[in-house]
Amino acid sequence: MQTWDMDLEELKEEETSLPGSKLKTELLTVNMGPQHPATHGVLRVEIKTDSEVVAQAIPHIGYLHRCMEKHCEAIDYRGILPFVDRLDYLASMSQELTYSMAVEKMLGTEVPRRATVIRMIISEMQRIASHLMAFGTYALDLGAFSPFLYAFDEREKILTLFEDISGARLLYNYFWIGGVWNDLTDKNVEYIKEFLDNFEPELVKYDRLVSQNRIFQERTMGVGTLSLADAHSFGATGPVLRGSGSAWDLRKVDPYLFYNEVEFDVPVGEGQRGSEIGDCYNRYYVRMLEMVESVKIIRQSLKLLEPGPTLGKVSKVIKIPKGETYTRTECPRGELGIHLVSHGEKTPYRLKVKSPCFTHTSILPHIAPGQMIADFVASIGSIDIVLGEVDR
Amino acid sequence: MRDERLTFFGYFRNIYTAVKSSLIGMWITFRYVWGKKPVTVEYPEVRDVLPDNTRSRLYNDALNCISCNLCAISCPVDCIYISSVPRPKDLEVPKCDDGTPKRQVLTQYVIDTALCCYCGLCTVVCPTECLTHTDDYEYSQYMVEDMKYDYLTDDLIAWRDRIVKT
Amino acid sequence: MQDGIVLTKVDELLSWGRKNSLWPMTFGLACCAIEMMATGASKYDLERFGCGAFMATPRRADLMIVAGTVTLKMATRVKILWEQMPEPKYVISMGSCANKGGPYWQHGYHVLKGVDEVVPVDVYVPGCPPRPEALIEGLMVLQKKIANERILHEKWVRNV
Amino acid sequence: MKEYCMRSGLEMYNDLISSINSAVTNANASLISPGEEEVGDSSVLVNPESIFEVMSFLKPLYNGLQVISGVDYTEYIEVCYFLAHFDPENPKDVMIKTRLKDRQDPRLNSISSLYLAANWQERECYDMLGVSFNNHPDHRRILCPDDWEGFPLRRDYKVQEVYRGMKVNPENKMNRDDQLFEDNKQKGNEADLIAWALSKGL
Repeated sequence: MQTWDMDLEELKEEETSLPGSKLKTELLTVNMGPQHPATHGVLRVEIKTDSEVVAQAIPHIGYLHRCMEKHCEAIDYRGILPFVDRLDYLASMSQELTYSMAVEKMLGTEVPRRATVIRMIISEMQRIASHLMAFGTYALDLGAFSPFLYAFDEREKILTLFEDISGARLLYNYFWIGGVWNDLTDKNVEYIKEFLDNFEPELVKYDRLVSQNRIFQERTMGVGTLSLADAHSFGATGPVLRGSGSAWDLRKVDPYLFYNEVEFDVPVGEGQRGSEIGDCYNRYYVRMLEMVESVKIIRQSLKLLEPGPTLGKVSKVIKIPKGETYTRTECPRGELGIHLVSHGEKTPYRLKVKSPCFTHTSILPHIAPGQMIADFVASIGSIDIVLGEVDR
Repeated sequence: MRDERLTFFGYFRNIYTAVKSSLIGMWITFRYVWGKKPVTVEYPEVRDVLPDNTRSRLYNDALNCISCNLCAISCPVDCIYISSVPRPKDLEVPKCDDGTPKRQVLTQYVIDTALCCYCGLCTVVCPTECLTHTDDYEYSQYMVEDMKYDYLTDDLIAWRDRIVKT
Repeated sequence: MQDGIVLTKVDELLSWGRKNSLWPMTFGLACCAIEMMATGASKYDLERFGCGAFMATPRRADLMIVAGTVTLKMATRVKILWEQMPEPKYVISMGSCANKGGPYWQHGYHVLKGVDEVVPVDVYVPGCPPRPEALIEGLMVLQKKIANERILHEKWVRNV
Repeated sequence: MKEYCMRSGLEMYNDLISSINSAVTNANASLISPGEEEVGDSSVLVNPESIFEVMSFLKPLYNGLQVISGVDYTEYIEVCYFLAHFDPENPKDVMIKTRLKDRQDPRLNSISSLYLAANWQERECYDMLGVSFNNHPDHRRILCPDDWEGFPLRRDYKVQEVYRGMKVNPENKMNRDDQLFEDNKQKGNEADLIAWALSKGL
């Protein structure tokens, strides 16, 4: 992991050995964050720059360390759900899904079929909402303001649906252990269908507005390239790994819910439109293609909806027998894993969250050296981190 | 950033694509001037209709509370404080609206809304459905102490008539 | 200087101008920041209150919306940011976490229990996270407070 | 009994354990599987001294490190490594555990030269549980500030009272009065309290 240190030393040698130059140069340290419009929260990056080229970037995290894992050791299994919500606040439903699947796996609870289908629909809707947010803020980072407004416009429609079924706008507490809280009514199903019909032309619009935009392409193509071997070694998952050219998707590789009953493709970064494999454009473009796939999945799973109960049999006080598990699902930002250790009590003995954003933030020092500062902003945006999940 | 050898035609093609994509973007944005309905909710005058199960400010109808403590136990952030004493034996036991006898005398019911995380776990366990989420979200305060609501004070009991739909 | 009708009217004019051009700082901490962004986006449109110009630097901002959990590591930075803002400055504490520590008050060893430990807060907005309407309502409560302020009176009459 | 791995069951674990034991001396790899009345996943326990050798052996088989998790079981500290093979054609993963008896100064060899992900994961493990890693390139705290005292996820952790002049748990924010309400009031006269409550129709 010495890569950037070596880069720094090489750079210094190069500078001092310039022919005919007796000037001693020093690297300039620029502090980016914690309050910075382009760091997606409270990430602080200490950048050592040589003129405008980043020589070394050291991310400092922990500005949103909310001690979630410590809380989980003292709270009962149902009460943890609101805390799990607050990890990745842009994709709360997906986080809840992982946690409730982990607890159900330990308890051996069977989730009713209707609840599972609802979970699938809602988590794919959440994926669309999360990717819309990533799309909007990424365009905002690169200087385009109106995509942000369009993306929020569509996102609000999804939030309206979520509010209708769960009662809250952002942190839902909707996927309970054993099923879902409220049923999806016919009105909601109609709403989803109507939304999907309106959403597909919007995607074409985003494609013409941003993805095909020459300026956007110039800003992102060939920037922040991450090779496949490095992505594996970093443990990268989700759009970051797929942008580097691997078709690893947990929904295909290890299907949970009913992902084996629906048909969808795994979008992979293939250097579309003349970009390099693994650069910012590919990571961004994989997200855009995933939204198309999500629309496909939702359409198919709406057909799977059958009447039935939505909450399985779970005792009032949940006690998990001794044991431990590691459960992971494919969240919008990558694989979220939950390592749950139980000692047969009402509270978990230990709950460790493997957050994809934490892993992806550690990639930043690797891809930063040699970029312009403005390109570094593009790199942060393309990785799409949520600091609540990085720091937990 | 791409390594392209710039030819004479490439130079003009670059200019052409840049201008073209900007114009496409401008056209897409420009169409919003007509043909699209405004989405803005003019908040203080117009309000969104909130769904029935919306989760905003908590309200406890203290007259129907049987002091079972279930809400305080299920609260993940411990922001509900209840205390009660057993009802003296010489008094008759009153009943709630749904017929549950109130064996305890409620002496304190405080919710610190500055701590509440609005998860809804307390309302689903309530046996007499006296603790509910109302659809009132407008209660900003100047002092943080004002966010602690004692549901046994007279003004909050009077608030019941406005909140509880009969 | 005497307190008279002219001073009162000028004060009112100044307060009216100030309350309708509050410029907030782009300063998101956690979940509430997303709702703050949603408030600034098209559906709720904070610009209608003269409050939509999110400034990227504290030196141009009048209003700090503390949106999210303030941790101890962040608290010193929040204080520095607040000190950099020019007078008159206002702070809205948005959401449970900023009000009093929120869900993290009990075992949160690294969470500051309320942002009012480090900066003075004018308005506390409840919610976790507050709806965009609730934030707008908190803003209107703050505007009410500003409308009642009398800058010249404070400066020229009371302090003399 | 359920197995942790997605596709492969206990046979894979037994093969893996025997190959680890033959490749690395002193590894002492053994299987931990849930017994009766226990649930969950199986894992492989190895000797803490030979963790680097075991990981070097496993690196060609598993190309990615997912997470390093730690659990403090008061008698010993357990560090779990979750390895995965990110290959859509041949997905597999494994949980490797090691137990550190020394609570005062638990030490492990760093594997950050093998997996790039290990750098930050080991820093987090150090920050939360106080496990030090030898040969780590950047051995600092990661989530808590550098001048923080103690390791938060240990079972005997006591939070410090003041950090840089800020009280961690200020008295006026802790709602002590409300929590102690029962004791305070009931020590007084209960009859008055009941009369006050009854007058409100409770």
